[in-house]
Amino acid sequence: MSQMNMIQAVRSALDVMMHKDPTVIILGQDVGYFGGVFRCTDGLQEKYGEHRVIDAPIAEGGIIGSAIGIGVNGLRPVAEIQFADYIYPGLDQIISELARLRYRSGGEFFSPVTVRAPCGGGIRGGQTHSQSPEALFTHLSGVKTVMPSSPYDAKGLLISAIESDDPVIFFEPKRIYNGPFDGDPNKPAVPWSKHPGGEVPEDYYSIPLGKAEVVEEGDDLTIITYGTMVHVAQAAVHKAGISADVIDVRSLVPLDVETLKTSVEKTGRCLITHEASRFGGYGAELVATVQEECFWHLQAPIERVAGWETPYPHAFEWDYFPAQDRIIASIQKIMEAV
Amino acid sequence: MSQMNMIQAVRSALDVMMHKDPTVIILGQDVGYFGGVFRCTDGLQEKYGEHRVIDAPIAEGGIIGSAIGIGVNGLRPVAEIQFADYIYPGLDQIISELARLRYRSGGEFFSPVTVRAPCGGGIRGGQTHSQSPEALFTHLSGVKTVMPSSPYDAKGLLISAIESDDPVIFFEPKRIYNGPFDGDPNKPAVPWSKHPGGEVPEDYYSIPLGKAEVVEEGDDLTIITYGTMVHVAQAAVHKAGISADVIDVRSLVPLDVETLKTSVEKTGRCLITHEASRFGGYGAELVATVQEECFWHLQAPIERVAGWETPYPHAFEWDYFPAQDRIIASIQKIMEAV
Amino acid sequence: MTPKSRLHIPQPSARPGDAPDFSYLSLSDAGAVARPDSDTPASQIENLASDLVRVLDDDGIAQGEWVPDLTTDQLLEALRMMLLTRQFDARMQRAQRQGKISFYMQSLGEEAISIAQGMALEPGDMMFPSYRNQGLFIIRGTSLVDLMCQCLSNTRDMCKGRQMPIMYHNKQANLFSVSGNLATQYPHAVGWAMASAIKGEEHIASAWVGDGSTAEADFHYALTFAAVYQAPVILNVVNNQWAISTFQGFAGGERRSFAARGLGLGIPGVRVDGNDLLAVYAVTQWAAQRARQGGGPTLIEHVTYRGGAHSTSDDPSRYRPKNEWDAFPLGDPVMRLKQHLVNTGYWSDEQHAALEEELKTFVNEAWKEAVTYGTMTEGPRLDVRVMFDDVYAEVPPHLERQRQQLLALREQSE
Amino acid sequence: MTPKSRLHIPQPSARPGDAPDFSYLSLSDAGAVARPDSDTPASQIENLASDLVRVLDDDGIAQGEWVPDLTTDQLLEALRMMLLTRQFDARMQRAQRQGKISFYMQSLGEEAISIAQGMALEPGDMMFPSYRNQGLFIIRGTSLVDLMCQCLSNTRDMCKGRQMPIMYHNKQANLFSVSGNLATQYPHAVGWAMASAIKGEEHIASAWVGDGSTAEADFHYALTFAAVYQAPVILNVVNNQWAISTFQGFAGGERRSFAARGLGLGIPGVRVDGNDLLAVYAVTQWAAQRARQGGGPTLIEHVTYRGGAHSTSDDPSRYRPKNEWDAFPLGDPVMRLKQHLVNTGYWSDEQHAALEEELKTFVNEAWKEAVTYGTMTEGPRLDVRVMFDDVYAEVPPHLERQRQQLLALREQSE
Ligand SMILES: Cc1ncc(C[n+]2csc(CCOP(=O)(O)OP(=O)(O)O)c2C)c(N)n1
Ligand SMILES: Cc1ncc(C[n+]2csc(CCOP(=O)(O)OP(=O)(O)O)c2C)c(N)n1
Ligand SMILES: [Mg+2]
Ligand SMILES: [Mg+2]
Repeated sequence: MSQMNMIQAVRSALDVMMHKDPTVIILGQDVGYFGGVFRCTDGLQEKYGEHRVIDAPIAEGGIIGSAIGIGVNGLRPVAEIQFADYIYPGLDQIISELARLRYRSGGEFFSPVTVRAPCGGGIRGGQTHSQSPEALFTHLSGVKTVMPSSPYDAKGLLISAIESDDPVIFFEPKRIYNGPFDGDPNKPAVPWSKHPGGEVPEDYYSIPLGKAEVVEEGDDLTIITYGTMVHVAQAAVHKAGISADVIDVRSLVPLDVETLKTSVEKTGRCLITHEASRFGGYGAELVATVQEECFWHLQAPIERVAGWETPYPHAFEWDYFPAQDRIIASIQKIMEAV
Repeated sequence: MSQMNMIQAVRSALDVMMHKDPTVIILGQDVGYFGGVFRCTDGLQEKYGEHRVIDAPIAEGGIIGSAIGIGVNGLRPVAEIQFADYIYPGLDQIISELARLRYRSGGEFFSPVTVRAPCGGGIRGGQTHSQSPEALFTHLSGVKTVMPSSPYDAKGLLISAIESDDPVIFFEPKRIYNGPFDGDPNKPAVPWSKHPGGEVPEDYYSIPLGKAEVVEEGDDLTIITYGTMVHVAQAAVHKAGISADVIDVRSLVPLDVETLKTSVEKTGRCLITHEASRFGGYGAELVATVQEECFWHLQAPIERVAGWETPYPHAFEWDYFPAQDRIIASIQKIMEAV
Repeated sequence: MTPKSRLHIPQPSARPGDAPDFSYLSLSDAGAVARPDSDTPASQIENLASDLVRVLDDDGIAQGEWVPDLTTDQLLEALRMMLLTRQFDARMQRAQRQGKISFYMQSLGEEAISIAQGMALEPGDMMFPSYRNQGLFIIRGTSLVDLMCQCLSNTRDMCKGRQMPIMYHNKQANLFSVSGNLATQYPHAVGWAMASAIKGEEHIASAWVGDGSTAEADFHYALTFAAVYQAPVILNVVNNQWAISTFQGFAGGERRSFAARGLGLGIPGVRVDGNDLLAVYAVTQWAAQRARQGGGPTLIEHVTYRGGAHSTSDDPSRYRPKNEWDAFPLGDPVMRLKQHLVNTGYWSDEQHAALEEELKTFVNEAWKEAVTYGTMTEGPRLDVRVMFDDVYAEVPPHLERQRQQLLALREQSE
Repeated sequence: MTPKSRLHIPQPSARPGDAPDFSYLSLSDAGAVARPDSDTPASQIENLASDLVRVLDDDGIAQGEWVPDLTTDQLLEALRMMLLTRQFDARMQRAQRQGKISFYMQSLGEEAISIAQGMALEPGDMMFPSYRNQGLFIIRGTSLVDLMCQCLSNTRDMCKGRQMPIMYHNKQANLFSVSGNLATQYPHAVGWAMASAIKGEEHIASAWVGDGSTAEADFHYALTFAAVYQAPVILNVVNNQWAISTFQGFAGGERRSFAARGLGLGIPGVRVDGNDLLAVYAVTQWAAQRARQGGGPTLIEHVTYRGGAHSTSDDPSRYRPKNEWDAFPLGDPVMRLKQHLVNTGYWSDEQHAALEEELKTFVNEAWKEAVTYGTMTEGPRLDVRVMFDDVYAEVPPHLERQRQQLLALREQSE
């Protein structure tokens, strides 16, 4: 066991897998000699060589497209997209090729690409370094989509992603790279060493994809969330002084419906929160799933707390961010309903 | 008034607008001399010249990207993407540029691009000529998304789209280009001349974006849908012998929440159906919106009937398609709930 | 708005009703272009991107330094394979017209490219075909029945009913799955070649796109990555003069050849007579050798002509002269190889006619067998259960649930 | 896996600790490259994509056919504008270090490009800058206070608080909105130029990207569309040798120049000494004239060096020698123009020092004014209501509802 922040945990996952499986290679902008703009691959090129940790041209579509070919030829590529905001030039290769290759070839071809991308706001990144585009991926058949909320989960889930023969889009909420964040930017930063999620085994371990985690248990309400918002939601629950299940979805696709169902059937009330803007966000699917599965148990409308339906603005970062106050307001609304 | 099929109605909208506004130009693959693979621009190049109806290279990102620049320079481009399945190489320009240009420039720059794309299945197109990717667009802030279900609506909505200073993604359900389709491929094709929606004025008229239409009124149930499924849903309602509001959303963004609300408050039961696969589809947002707005009126869980969560398969087109039998099964489930 | 405009709109040399005009095509004489060593630096062989490598002259005589080392038996086999491809196409075209399959795309007039390249590459080399490379499948031994069953989406369909006709693959034969999306296979080929280089293997990759498809992003990505990493890959552009209704000028072909597209990245380009099986074979061998030696990528432009409609959904008489193919100065690849073999005394019109008959019968036999596995309208049908397989490596619970839902519905309605 | 590999990994000439080495740069002597007429066909001037157009020699003397028609006053103004850009950068860099702005990107060492091109183009020509073209904003008269207020996201921010620092625009001055996404502006410029040609107007467009960004799809789209429609556009690649940590070899610059990237489409390329204001001016004028005459696009590669870090988030000492800029053979653009003016007798060290002081004061005054409109930490703040404006032309009901929701929440918490 070590103390790791999320960057170190990601790096450790990559290191463990590169060591364990010589077919694992890394491809991305600035990932090689430099070790990545967020340092997630620091030291790996020195350790595994230039042919396994490969600096790439600034061409996201080329990175994903060539990674697919690399994967078809028996290697196991982990592609880094420098910011989730820059994944869009690679969307066609993800949607049209990566996601559907196995299906269209009758199961004969596949490419086990993992795409890592830092996502989310709260680092003064403005509209081009703050996005949470997970909903564009969760609608696709054929890729899995994952977002961890702690170093421990990041490592275990990333290892599963790399080992998976299915393509995985792995979003890393960059606001919590260095520590959990409760949504209040005015409070001093908390390091991961102060959080149990920062305890990370140095060796191999994996967390299966498709399993949510109940990070906090309670009776009155179910909060379903993922990424940075797990911590914000927990803080809001404590501040509101209510007893709630806080569920970290972790694996957005495939979704662990059972865990959600068990909880909402118990509490009868449900709040869903994410950073991405609300309309057509992943939260919409969560609402739809919960209302389909648990309708007869619901004692109040399911509420969504999410980014506003605007781009993520630089100056209004903390007005845009779905912070504790908005969650608490919705909690109150839900709890008042009779 | 004329009888028009949807292709003719689209062409008429383009013709009317090109005549009325000399800044309107058309750009797309095979749209010029040839008149488009679906013939939607037939005759327009001859009428308006090669500099206003422009054949484009096979580069969807280049078509959208250059259309943005054309729009910034005071023209009003209508870009055709040959199949919605091929819009993905243009996604980065839509998401990162077209949708956010006005916002990021403090309102000073904008580009009034309309992107037309035939979508949907039922024409034996397999997984690359059958897709309904609307959910990837409805999550974006800054673009509007429209899908008509009749020639009359197609013309009126397309004219509004072209006139709009906002970018509009305009999906045309190609299965109903030539006639309404009730979901049964074994029945003889019905032409638009047999349907009131095929009555189309030859001159200018417009249908405002952001307004849904109640295409059929009833008391027991609300069906919310759009595109081809409007006709399938209506047929299912008749076959099931129930009394239902069938709402054609038409404008997916902005969404006419009021019309949905009024109906569901009246009926207390709601079914949502679309061709796109279910998970994370536009229907998820419809469920979420309806349950938020009408929770206390709901007498049964909102049901979704949609494409399965697989790519659209060539041989199983009619197993994949959310046909009448699936809708009727869900209607029964909803109506039985007490 | 003023009517004044300087926007250049590319114009094809002839429209329906006009006399065909191929004067825009710059041609070299057979044998006229020198063959550099395959390790010559790119900067010294830029002429190859403008000249046209040709071996067979107008009389069918092989000329010059590019004459490949092919035995008569190999040439006869090549002719057979080209003819087989053509017969296959004709049969499938007919099947579509008869409503037995939903769609089809012929490679009429372009058969030499696939057959020559299939012969020139090693079995371990990986191919990333476009939809007009059925010849690659045939030359690599895919059974016609398998190809037909794919087009039929029937119980023996390799794609399990998921793809439109012609989207074949053949894993065993190292033929990648054909995509409906243009040019997407180009970066795959480069990535595959990169992996081969990483692993230190000798295998190279090869990919094909049409002239029109070069405008797509993936063309650029592939060239960039191939140049940066000097990937052992052959990137082919099949310039058949037309996309759907737009001629190659709309892909930027008016001023320079497609072979020249990589020069700015230091990728050598070779422009070859795509209707000359010997020339295509020679150029491919040269590029393959270059790649295997560590010389990196080569871009080959095959100058040819799309003899048929774009697809069964297309009607080319709307946008080009009906007789344009007849006027194409590089002729018909089958006739050219036939002429060569007849000239050299190893072949005759009678043998040719007999071979055509033999292959027609062979294809018809295959078709008869293929339809026993089902057609769109009759015979056995694929089990609908497979619709939910292969979305993921293992069927996840939600797809299993959907499968059961569908099955329950089907039972109910029976 | 065998350790054997032929995957080529581009290697920069020097890493931290190594002596800088620019021997890879091929240079021409000042005045050595002939100036063709601006209507010369692309095929006859391919040398311009490999040679390096230079005017100022090592002694600061203007040489050869490319010497532009610039008065001393214009040159002095250019020097002033370059210096102003540099002072502005220095001040904003400091502001970031002081925590007054969140981020900054300098154009240190690349000032000649924006200033020269800003002077060479007409006011009606539309510019599509990258994030390292602040000089264009300055030369086109954007007030420093406006630029600073953008970086401050304050009450006078032209972007209304929506963008990170340096994402300026200036509608009146025909400067397009800078994007955080690399290369996306390239097809916009081509489209804008197409529209100009459709309307029959004389205005041309110009766009800038970095060497690294040429790998993006939009670079390819833009070149293709520009070539097909012969759009009146100047496409600039600012090759400052580095992307973030990767040198220009990772964008395919190891074998051919970036200027050569369009040759395969028939787009002329000109490689110019980007640190030589006179050469950049002359080449831009040439390309602009060509475009206005209906000669279509030109690709200009500016050979320069990124004198500073990539951005305030970057630490270049991790990946390149600290003193690399000092060894750059094309020097510092400011010093080179200064030397030229001193040599010609119109300028002196004293005047230069005085100008620097004057501009420093000018910039400081601007900064003092700018902060009165608010900073990240103090002073007036933008009204949060504007967050919901400009998503659409008109605020739709759902955004109005969200605005009210937020305002209610804010009131509640007060
Ligand atoms: C991304 C994408 N855009 C558009 C299409 C529609 N389409 C199919 S084939 C074709 C023309 C391709 O022309 P070319 O590349 O020259 O190949 P050819 O058919 O001549 O072999 C087009 C536009 C597509 N399949 N994929
Ligand atoms: C689409 C996209 N991918 C990645 C990035 C991250 N990024 C910002 S600047 C940069 C390097 C650009 O290098 P170059 O084009 O040479 O321009 P320079 O900074 O040298 O002026 C990268 C990778 C981005 N902004 N956009
Ligand atoms: Mg073609
Ligand atoms: Mg650079």
